[in-house]
Amino acid sequence: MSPRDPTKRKLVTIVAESALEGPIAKEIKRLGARGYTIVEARGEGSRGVRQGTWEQNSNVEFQVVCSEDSARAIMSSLYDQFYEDYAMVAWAADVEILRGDKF
Amino acid sequence: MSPRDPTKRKLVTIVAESALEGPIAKEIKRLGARGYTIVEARGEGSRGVRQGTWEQNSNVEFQVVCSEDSARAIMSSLYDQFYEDYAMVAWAADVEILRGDKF
Amino acid sequence: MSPRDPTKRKLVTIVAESALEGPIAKEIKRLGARGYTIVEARGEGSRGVRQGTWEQNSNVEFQVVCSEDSARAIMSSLYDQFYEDYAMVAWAADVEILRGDKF
Amino acid sequence: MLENLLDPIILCFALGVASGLLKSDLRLPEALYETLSIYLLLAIGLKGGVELAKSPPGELVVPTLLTVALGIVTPIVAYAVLRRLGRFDRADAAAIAAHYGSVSAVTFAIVLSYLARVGASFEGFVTVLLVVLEIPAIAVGILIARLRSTQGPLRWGALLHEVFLGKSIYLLAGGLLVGWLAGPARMEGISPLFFGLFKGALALFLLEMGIIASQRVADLRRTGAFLVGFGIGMPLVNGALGALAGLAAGLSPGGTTVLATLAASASYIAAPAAMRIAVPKANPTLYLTASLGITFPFNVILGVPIYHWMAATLHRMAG
Amino acid sequence: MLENLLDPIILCFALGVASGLLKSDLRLPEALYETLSIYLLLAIGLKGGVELAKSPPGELVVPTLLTVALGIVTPIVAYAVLRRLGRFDRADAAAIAAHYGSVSAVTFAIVLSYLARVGASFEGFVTVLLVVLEIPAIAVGILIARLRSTQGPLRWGALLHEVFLGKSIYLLAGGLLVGWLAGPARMEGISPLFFGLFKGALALFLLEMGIIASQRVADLRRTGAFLVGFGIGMPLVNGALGALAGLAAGLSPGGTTVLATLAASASYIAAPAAMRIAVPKANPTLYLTASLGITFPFNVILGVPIYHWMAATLHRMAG
Amino acid sequence: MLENLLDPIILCFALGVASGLLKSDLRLPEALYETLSIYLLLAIGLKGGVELAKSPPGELVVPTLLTVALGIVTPIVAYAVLRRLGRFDRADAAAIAAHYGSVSAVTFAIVLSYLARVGASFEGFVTVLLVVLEIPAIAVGILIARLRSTQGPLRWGALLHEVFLGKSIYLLAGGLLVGWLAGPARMEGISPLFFGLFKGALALFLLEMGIIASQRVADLRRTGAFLVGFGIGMPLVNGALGALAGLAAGLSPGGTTVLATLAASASYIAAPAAMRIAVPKANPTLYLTASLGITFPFNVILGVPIYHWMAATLHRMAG
Ligand SMILES: Nc1ncnc2c1ncn2[C@@H]1O[C@H](COP(=O)(O)O)[C@@H](O)[C@H]1O
Ligand SMILES: Nc1ncnc2c1ncn2[C@@H]1O[C@H](COP(=O)(O)O)[C@@H](O)[C@H]1O
Ligand SMILES: Nc1ncnc2c1ncn2[C@@H]1O[C@H](COP(=O)(O)O)[C@@H](O)[C@H]1O
Ligand code: NA
Ligand code: NA
Ligand code: NA
Repeated sequence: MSPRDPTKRKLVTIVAESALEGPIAKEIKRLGARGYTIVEARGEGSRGVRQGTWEQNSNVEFQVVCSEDSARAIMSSLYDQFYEDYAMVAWAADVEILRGDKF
Repeated sequence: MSPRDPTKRKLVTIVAESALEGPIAKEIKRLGARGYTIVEARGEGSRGVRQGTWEQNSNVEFQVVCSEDSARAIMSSLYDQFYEDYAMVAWAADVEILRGDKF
Repeated sequence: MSPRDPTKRKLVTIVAESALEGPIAKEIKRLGARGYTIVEARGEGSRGVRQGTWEQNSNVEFQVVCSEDSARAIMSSLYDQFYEDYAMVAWAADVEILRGDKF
Repeated sequence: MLENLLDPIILCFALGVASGLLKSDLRLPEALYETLSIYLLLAIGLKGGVELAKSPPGELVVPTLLTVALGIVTPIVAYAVLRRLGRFDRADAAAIAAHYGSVSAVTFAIVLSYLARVGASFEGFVTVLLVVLEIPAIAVGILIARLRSTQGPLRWGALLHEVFLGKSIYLLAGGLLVGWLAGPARMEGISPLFFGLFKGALALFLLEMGIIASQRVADLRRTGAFLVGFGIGMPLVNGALGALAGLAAGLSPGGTTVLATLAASASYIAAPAAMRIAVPKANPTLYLTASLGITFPFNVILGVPIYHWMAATLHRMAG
Repeated sequence: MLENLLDPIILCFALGVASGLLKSDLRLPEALYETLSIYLLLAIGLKGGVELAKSPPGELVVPTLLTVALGIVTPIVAYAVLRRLGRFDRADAAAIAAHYGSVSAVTFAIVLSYLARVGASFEGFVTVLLVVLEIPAIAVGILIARLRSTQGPLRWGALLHEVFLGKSIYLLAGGLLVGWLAGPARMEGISPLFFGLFKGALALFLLEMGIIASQRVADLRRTGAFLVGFGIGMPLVNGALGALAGLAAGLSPGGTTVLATLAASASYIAAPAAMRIAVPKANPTLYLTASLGITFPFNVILGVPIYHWMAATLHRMAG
Repeated sequence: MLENLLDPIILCFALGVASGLLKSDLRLPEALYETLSIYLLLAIGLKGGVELAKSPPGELVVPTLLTVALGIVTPIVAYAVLRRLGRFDRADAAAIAAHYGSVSAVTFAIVLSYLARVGASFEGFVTVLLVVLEIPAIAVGILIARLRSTQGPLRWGALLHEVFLGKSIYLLAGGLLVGWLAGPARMEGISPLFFGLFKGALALFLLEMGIIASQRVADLRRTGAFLVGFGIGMPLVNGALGALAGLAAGLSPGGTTVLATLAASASYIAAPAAMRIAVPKANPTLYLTASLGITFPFNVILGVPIYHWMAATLHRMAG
């Protein structure tokens, strides 16, 4: 397959409280993703409003493009480790990339 | 259905001028979404460049994972109320989640 | 078609080092997109960790809703121009919009 | 005049404008803009509160009433001009009028620093007039825009909230209260930050405002020649009305200059925030371009000395 | 008391609380919060280092040992109270206890400025006590939470790293070292920023803390009456223990007041960061509401004068 | 030397480096980094402008010409060394050479504060030399990289724009102009912010630069031993060339020290920004690691006293 053919991957998006930034990054890489992108976020969910005014109420959003297997592994591992005790949500979507070997 | 089976939901993304942050958040929750995530944004569109240098030219981006019905309702309600007078765009995509009862 | 029928478009997401912000914005518009949204980002990838602590290690994330043709053109043009020399990744996804004439 | 142009605060504004026009890649972080505007509003309030503590409260009554009157009259005049001569629609005219009836706290800071430089004294309670003049015009503008409007009932509660609890009035009035309660002696510990650095912070803020104003210049072509004329003519008219009100209120020449400048200044923090929500049909490009792209630079560079001259002349004529 | 309430620093805190409760749209950028907290921690450290350079090291031994003892005893007392009387589960009780055993650097800054205002002197090495008291309670809290826990082995390395290299301790201890190495003369160039502006920056930070604290007030109903009582009673008990320790350590009345306030204060930077990772089952709403929503305002407004009175009374009784 | 190490500015840099190496969770917000760099560049310019106003313009001619010559010669020397001895490819060698030919404004600020500490005077116009030396090396680096390159025509317009209107030169040159136009008396109002706080802000910025530099240390293994040697040897050579140029230009020993330090310093704001766009094939890890990870710390800790010694020795030799 030429490197320029569009290839299918998964995009996993995780929104979590900032305290989890380190552990999530480590877990993502352990489970086979080659990279991730982080943006600062705030929001609201089942654990109330998180206004992003100081370190204890701000979120980070991870975006990870990876294989379907990694996506599945990342979602369930994060779910198992953090979902019960921390503010966190995650979702996955289908995406196309140009360079299959990159992700 | 086990809570760990992947479930289909919609992800609605709304980019709008910062002044709409309060009204949009209220509307999203009124129409059935259980949460939302906000990130600071800037950009360009039909109403010109919005550089994000001060309060009058910065945007916010909302991401809302919700049911298909809520997604439809949120998109058309925001469209009806704000599209004509404000800098705003919105789009929707399919996503999978692990915990169906959460969204 | 009524302006309220959902219409299919592509969402192209590009994460690149901040130095490329100007060139990417220009290219996006040249290739037919009517707008874009930018958020500040950091992350990790094949070129190492980019912590976002100063101008030389911060990223920007572009989100562009556009036609399938534009999406294809944007992805390959950016790929050709920047991929080899710069920290950059891109992916595309299907989205629905309400106002077809807007994008 | 040249003296005014060589003030480093004004030069920093020019540096910002040039940066924008030359498309320099200088970009101030939004957090710095927000921090500076919070700092300046709070510092203006605190300083005003300390001065207020020294004024007998009775002296405030007449100037305050006349300032409220100014805040009602000037937006009505502006609205009439914009509708009749400018042919703007109701929403645009009302929103622009609200901006010109309201005030700019930064222009206020600049007239105070101007008066300090030329050695003119003024009443300690002028900051109260700043706060008082900020509000009524916004309410008048909204009322005009909503009269016979089809937009559904006006939610006054939400609006009063928006105006009184907007960051601008909240910080000015809150600072005023804190400064007044604490009084001069207790403020000493915090004065190096809030008073000592004030002019420097103003210079930095004007650098930023210059960049923002320059981005508006590109819109001038679209908004048309009338708005340019309005952006210079209206402050002159309002400045004259303010100078008359100051004279009538028994203010000193310095205090009269301050009131004239307040009347002449156009809001760019409180009014845009309120108008965007209360008068959505009004086009922000129009009011921001007029207020920030034309009137603000005009006032800062030429207007303040003119209002000082107006005040001095009126006082001389009045004997 | 009234004198304390009229300090502009306290008034700014009130302004922040009011802003939150009235839902004003005043929002300070997160970058400003972070910058101010980094600045304050570093400045406290630097100032302490300069003072430390003047103290003979021997004088430090006894106060330091007694401070460590305080840092072990107070969280154990707090834990017992929370479990027995408050019926909190182990994780919540341990995490809250860690907060009350540890310290708040901002409360420390406020007691120093209070003592300066009332003209009471204190030992130059008190900042060392601040740093020393910050850590043990966090370790004790974690130990208690993990005893007989099913959570798997505790990774002590990671935890010690988290605590000692957390921003709060790193900046305080680092500043202490820099100030001590450089000494008073070499610090002069940087003192306008780090010392001259300190009180003003504290006022601005308290405006922000007021907004954040007010957001916690909404949680009070959910967290219950016991926590309110605990948030006021515990600092009084800890303050008394701290005052006794100060007396026993041979500190001056001023130094005793500082140690009492340190013991009475509850952490909201180092402890929440460490607890969130080390005791995930503990609910942050509980410890943040108690520490920031109740104890911090109580200490800042009423507590400091009370601890000063405790210290003075003990010293008088001890002759 | 020890005296230099105990300067709190240098100690703050060490604190930042240690924070990075120990993986402390101290993180300064990017907005603070940007604000400090804008503030420092503008303040350096303003200060230089005020001093410039006191110098007779004629005195500037020879030093300016020799500084331009330095800006052309030093990158060519550096390029030759990197190609011949270092075996770097054309793009990398040219980009690194541009960094070493250009200057670091922070290193400039540090040499001025060093000279003030040791009581050596220098010419008022040295800031002009800083601005003059920043540009030519960048142009030379780009020219070398593009000679016989297959990359298509060089868009000079865009490049000149990038260099002259980059934030670094724009703020330095703009500040110089503002300070010069306003003159000492009118600057007084803004001097508490721009001059009074300067050293403290520099300390805070160096804390941040320490963190950033420490992140580069990890790259040292990958970039190799040659680059470490280059990062120490090249500034010594350039410092000697700068000292000779200063002597030839008739500068005082203090002014000669400044020019030597400028020549020895490597850019990390203007050059990386320009190189990333103009020489995309050059690997940023190489030039950032050399400039920030090696040369900056070397200059700040050891280099400045060495250049001072070079200048003094040359002046003594020259009689
Ligand atoms: N339905 C949702 N859509 C998008 N983001 C969400 C949603 N629910 C929660 N979030 C984000 O995830 C964070 C944690 O969620 P929670 O644990 O439900 O409080 C929130 O602060 C939001 O930023
Ligand atoms: N095609 C697009 N793709 C992504 N974002 C867009 C697009 N068009 C507009 N936006 C965003 O939406 C904001 C408002 O758009 P507009 O109302 O078209 O000016 C812009 O400032 C952009 O941030
Ligand atoms: N697999 C990935 N998923 C999401 N973002 C990525 C991924 N790989 C790289 N990135 C982002 O793209 C930037 C440049 O990537 P790279 O060129 O691979 O170093 C990184 O700093 C990340 O922000
Ligand atoms: Na006005
Ligand atoms: Na305590
Ligand atoms: Na150089």
